[in-house]
Amino acid sequence: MTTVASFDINYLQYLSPNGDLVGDRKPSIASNFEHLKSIYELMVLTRTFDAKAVALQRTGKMGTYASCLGHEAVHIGIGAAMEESDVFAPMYREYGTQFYRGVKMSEVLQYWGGDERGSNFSGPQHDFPWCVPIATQCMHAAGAALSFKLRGEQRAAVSVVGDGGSSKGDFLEAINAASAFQLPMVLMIVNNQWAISVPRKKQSAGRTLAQKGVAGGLPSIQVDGNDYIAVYTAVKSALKRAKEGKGASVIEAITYRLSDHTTADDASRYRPDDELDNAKEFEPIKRMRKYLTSQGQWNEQLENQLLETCKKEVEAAVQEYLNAEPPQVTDMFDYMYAELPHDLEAQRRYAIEMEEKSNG
Amino acid sequence: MTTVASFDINYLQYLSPNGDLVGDRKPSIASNFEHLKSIYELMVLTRTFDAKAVALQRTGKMGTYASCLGHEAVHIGIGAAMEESDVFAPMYREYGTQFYRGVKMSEVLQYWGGDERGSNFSGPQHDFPWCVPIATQCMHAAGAALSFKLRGEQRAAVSVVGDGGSSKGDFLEAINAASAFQLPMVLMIVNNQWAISVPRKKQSAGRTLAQKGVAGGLPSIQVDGNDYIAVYTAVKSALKRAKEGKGASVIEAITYRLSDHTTADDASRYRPDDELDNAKEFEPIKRMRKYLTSQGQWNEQLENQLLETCKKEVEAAVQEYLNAEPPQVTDMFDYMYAELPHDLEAQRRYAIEMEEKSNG
Amino acid sequence: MAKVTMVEAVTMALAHELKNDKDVVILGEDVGINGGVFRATNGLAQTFGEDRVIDTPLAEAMIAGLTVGMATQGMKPIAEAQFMGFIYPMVEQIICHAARFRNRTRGRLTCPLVIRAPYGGGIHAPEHHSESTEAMFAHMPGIRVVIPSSPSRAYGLLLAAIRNPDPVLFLEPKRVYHLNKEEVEDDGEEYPLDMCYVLREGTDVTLVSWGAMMKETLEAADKLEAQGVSVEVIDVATISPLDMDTIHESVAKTGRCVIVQEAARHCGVASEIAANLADQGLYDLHAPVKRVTGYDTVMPLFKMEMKYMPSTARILDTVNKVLEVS
Amino acid sequence: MAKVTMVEAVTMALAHELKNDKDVVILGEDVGINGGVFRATNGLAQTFGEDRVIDTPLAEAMIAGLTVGMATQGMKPIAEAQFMGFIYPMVEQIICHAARFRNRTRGRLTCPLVIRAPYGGGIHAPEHHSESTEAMFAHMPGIRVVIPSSPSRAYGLLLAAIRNPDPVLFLEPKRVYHLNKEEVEDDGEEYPLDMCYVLREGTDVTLVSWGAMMKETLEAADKLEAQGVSVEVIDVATISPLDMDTIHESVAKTGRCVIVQEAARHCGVASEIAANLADQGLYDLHAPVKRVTGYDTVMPLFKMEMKYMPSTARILDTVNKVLEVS
Ligand SMILES: Cc1ncc(C[n+]2csc(CCOP(=O)(O)OP(=O)(O)O)c2C)c(N)n1
Ligand SMILES: Cc1ncc(C[n+]2csc(CCOP(=O)(O)OP(=O)(O)O)c2C)c(N)n1
Ligand SMILES: [Mg+2]
Ligand SMILES: [Mg+2]
Repeated sequence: MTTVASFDINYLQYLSPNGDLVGDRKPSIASNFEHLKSIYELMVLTRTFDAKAVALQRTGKMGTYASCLGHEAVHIGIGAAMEESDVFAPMYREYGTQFYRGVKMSEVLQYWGGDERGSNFSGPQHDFPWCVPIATQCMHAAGAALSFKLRGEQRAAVSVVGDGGSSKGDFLEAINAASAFQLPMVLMIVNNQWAISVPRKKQSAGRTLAQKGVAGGLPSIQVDGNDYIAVYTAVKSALKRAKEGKGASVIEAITYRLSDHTTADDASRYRPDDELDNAKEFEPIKRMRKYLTSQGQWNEQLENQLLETCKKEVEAAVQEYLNAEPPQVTDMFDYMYAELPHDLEAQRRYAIEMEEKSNG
Repeated sequence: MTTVASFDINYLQYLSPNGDLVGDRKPSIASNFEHLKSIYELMVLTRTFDAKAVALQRTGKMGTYASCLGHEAVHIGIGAAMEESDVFAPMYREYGTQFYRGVKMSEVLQYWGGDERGSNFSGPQHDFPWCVPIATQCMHAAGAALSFKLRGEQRAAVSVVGDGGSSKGDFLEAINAASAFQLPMVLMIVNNQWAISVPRKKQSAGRTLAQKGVAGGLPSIQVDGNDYIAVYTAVKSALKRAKEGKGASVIEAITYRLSDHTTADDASRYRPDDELDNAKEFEPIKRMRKYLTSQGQWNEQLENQLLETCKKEVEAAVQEYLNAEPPQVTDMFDYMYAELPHDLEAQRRYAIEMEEKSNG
Repeated sequence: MAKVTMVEAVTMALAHELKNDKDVVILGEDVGINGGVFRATNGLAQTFGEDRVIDTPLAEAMIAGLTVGMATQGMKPIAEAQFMGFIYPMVEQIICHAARFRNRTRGRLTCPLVIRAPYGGGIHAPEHHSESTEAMFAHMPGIRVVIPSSPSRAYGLLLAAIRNPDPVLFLEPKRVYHLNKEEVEDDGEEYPLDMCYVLREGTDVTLVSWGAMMKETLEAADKLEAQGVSVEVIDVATISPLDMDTIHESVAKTGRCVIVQEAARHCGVASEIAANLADQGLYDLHAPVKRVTGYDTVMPLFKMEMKYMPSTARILDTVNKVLEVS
Repeated sequence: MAKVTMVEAVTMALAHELKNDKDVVILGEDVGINGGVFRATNGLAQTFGEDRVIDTPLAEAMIAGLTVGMATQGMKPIAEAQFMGFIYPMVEQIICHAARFRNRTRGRLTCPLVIRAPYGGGIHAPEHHSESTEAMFAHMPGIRVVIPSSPSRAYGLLLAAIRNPDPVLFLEPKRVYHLNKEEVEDDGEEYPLDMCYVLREGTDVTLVSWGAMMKETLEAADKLEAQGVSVEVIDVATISPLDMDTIHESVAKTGRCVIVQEAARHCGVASEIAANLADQGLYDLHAPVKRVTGYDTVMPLFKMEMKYMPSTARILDTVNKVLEVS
């Protein structure tokens, strides 16, 4: 037997759970404190937003909501590594990435509040909206990347799936497409250990999820998804590679879902308490604060100021959400097609008629 | 960066294109000449059958037919390595495997002759029939394997896809299922370099197709698919592993489609002539004959006798095919459900009525 | 005898068959320890073990394919699509394989499987959680499509679906999962898979519906009765095969028919029923056959979903039009 | 002006738009150098380059997903499903994304794409190569379904489909790919996407069909005319949206309607047409609306396929029943 191909999966971490820099090579971003502080601020804002969104659902002011608690480093790391002209294809909880890219908090609330207008969001107009059918967004990112390649544009696409989503054909076919067409894209796996109630180990007996990229011969690594510096560095270099025409990469970010799956879920039915307690030790915000503090870049006063600002910003967003004009019954028809087909006109008229009857 | 996982893809070959045994470890089957001769005979019978089937299509006596020319070693290698109680889930051209397992030549003709009865074939009753929707059969094999596992049966399932089919989600999801459930199965990739007109390199930039198994952490190797001894050895040991509860394997067999894709295809539109000429040097039957001859196990007289027998056997099968009773119009209805639903009874009656009108 | 909701009746039927038939296994996403996102498999993994109630990786094409493979080998798998909106990756396996193995192999391999999916809107759920595309599946020869609308019918029809030697798509109208409690005896009695249910007899107009829309349909019938209109109400229950006999019989009596369907109108199941009336039932009709349906638009996010779905008011509006015809 | 077959007209339209619009790209299995298994893309890769006419890996879900992704980013992709029988892995992307992006994002992202697929039976092809499941797609809001039945309509409708700012499923009845040649000018003139074509005017009965069944429908009309029956023949051409006005107008004149459909009967497009007649057209009807369709069984392998599909004899048999009614 001769060996015809060999593959390694490496693991990248810079910031230990204690907030210490580890490893021999220190990326320059680790001492760019202005940047890191602004990232820290966005992480805290995101977490403040998240708690408020859950509260809105609990008090009947919003629908089901998917919390991002614990994912702040990986989500914002992706956002910070991307350029505006790149295309982002999220699943449904990457608000951190989206805030970095200019999506407004009120728009996120509007979406989960059952209003399509939330997906007509601020931020890059070419970005994809939230995607519920698991993993299908990976193919959209691949299609976008193929467009960039065909048009000779220096742009790349980034898709995100979860540990669960990494089992679905669409993700696996996207890896294959990325390989076959040498697409400028980055396929992120945000492995938060759970797919609703199904634990990571039931998705695959593979040692890593990153190794799914080996199927297409793509460079594939694991990063500590609670370490902003590692995520940022990995995504940044994968994007550089993509835009240099060297093809796609797979990055598995290891993190943990500190919340229920969504507000419709009750994780206590299936998740051991001690697992959750343990995971909290590794969470990303604490770690970043420790690092900044140890570097003399952060203190309690700044922290308190920040919490105050975040609260206000989130409150303003909530007001914007709650005060939005209600949608119209005609909206149901008016965005289906560029031009309303004949047979829908009658239905639209009838909907208006019934609306008027019920109002008066 | 630390390395968390490493994978090698190895390549297995015993019999060189010249018919020499290569490599240091010689499997015992290489000197089991009774076995090898019977395999050689089946390879030649299969090829004789194949040529006749193409001729039947050309003369309007059968429909579109997918030739197996050049695939004899890999197909029969799979068949010989399996036990009867195992389940085989083919694509559409693995007649060699099926003949080994007891499917009759006339049944293959009947299927391609547009008659469902061909799929109610002899041979293991639990085997899957030909499967046209590419790669979907891999999931059937996985389902069968899951049944064996749940019932505690010492059986395994074998699926086959092509180089093209290895791009489809069903194959990739089957690898994942095999990993997650540790299924007793073998996923074969018969890489014959072409998927109709699409060359292997357009399916994936991966160095091998076998490495798709790495996604699930499955043992994954390449074998010389024109070398019966290599195929048999690899499949046999993968099946042993599966039945010992150690899980699934992926085997990529490298071969070449020496024919058009099917009789409906014209490969001269897209395939360079010299590629075909070159591939003929590596084909499996010549190689086996050279080996047997060099070992004093074969000669021209035996060859001529064999060709004669094969011709007769094939001719008998053709007669059986041509003389079969025609199907009935009611067959369309009578196998749809265990019990014909009420609303289909009227349709069935009408079909009979129209049939009688058109006959009389 | 316990009073149970529809979703509890589903669990009861599943438990009954898991106990009675060792070949029955359940598989899907979150069906195990969690008991399914609607708790339809609540407690089953705990009672019958994780070898009988199996959490799968997240891949619906895989779930369907495994199910088909298992069914052909003598198991009786019951797969769950977590929501009907996620059933689409299963379509290839359903239409190409589940529906065909018996016919393809002239009876050698068969597919005694069930695919369960909660379906329909009205529960304030996110995008893709409110689909009702039963017509797509009703168009596929070789697979039965069954939709209960009450706890007892859920129990009896699901038992029949599991025991049926052919594939069945079992759609559970989740909006009414908890609507009513009914006394349902766990006696293992199955209901026929090819029969409509006449829920109320009447002589002036026939209302036909299925699934969650039975709620609004029955509400409309109540209001009409209060106005002195005699309403016959039919729950189709088995969309495919369709029991047109019962519907024809009713319309022969009433001369008027309104069909209520949650799904989009174009090429829906309501169209099939109306088409049959335009053929075999034409001479019975005293008034146009009207359909009250979802609009031919995408089911909106939940702020507008109740405006999309047929309301009692829309049903009444339509029935009144039909009654005006003399 | 050249005389071309339907498949040549398809190629002509594709070439026209590849030349006129740099955002147009074709992708699919074997569409490149090989020119497609039916030669619909014959010579296009050679003329426009392999960056415009792209052979993909064998994965239909991927093809659909790439197409959606490209379309949202301003390209105008035309994907080929090699046969309609292999379109099912595309269903999730079509129904969940192609049909929804405009509505979902309130117009921010749109999906100007075309999916072409040869469809229908009667060419002696292997299993799964003879599907006609257009009704499944016609039921999906947000996607147009177009079916030409002649070279000129193939050319004009395909141009319109490509230029349309929304997704279009373009089904090509492959049985008649080579049936007739017609003079088709390559003038870039598109046809409307919401109009039926009255192919023949008459007063006694309306025959409605689409796709390859137009052949048998017109043959039946010929025979009926020879018997002195005046037949109006309508080619629906755009299944969704459906131009019922033209059909109603015709039935208002003839009072009789027979709909011919190759696909299985239950919940097919013929049912939708009949259902509309049972509503808006009821008072026009002098006789039951009859459907001549495929049976509700799986399309058999080719030995029996012509017994499955509506024949001219079956159409005549049915029309005669309708004419008998006085
Ligand atoms: C195709 C499809 N199947 C099922 C679902 C229901 N569902 C929503 S989220 C989810 C689990 C996803 O887990 P994972 O991919 O790990 O992402 P996470 O939510 O953990 O971030 C499931 C099963 C869906 N949205 N789409
Ligand atoms: C889902 C699906 N898509 C497309 C086809 C049409 N088709 C039949 S064979 C084939 C190529 C298969 O190539 P490969 O997997 O390499 O197997 P080979 O025929 O070379 O043995 C294609 C595209 C199909 N049968 N099923
Ligand atoms: Mg997860
Ligand atoms: Mg091949």
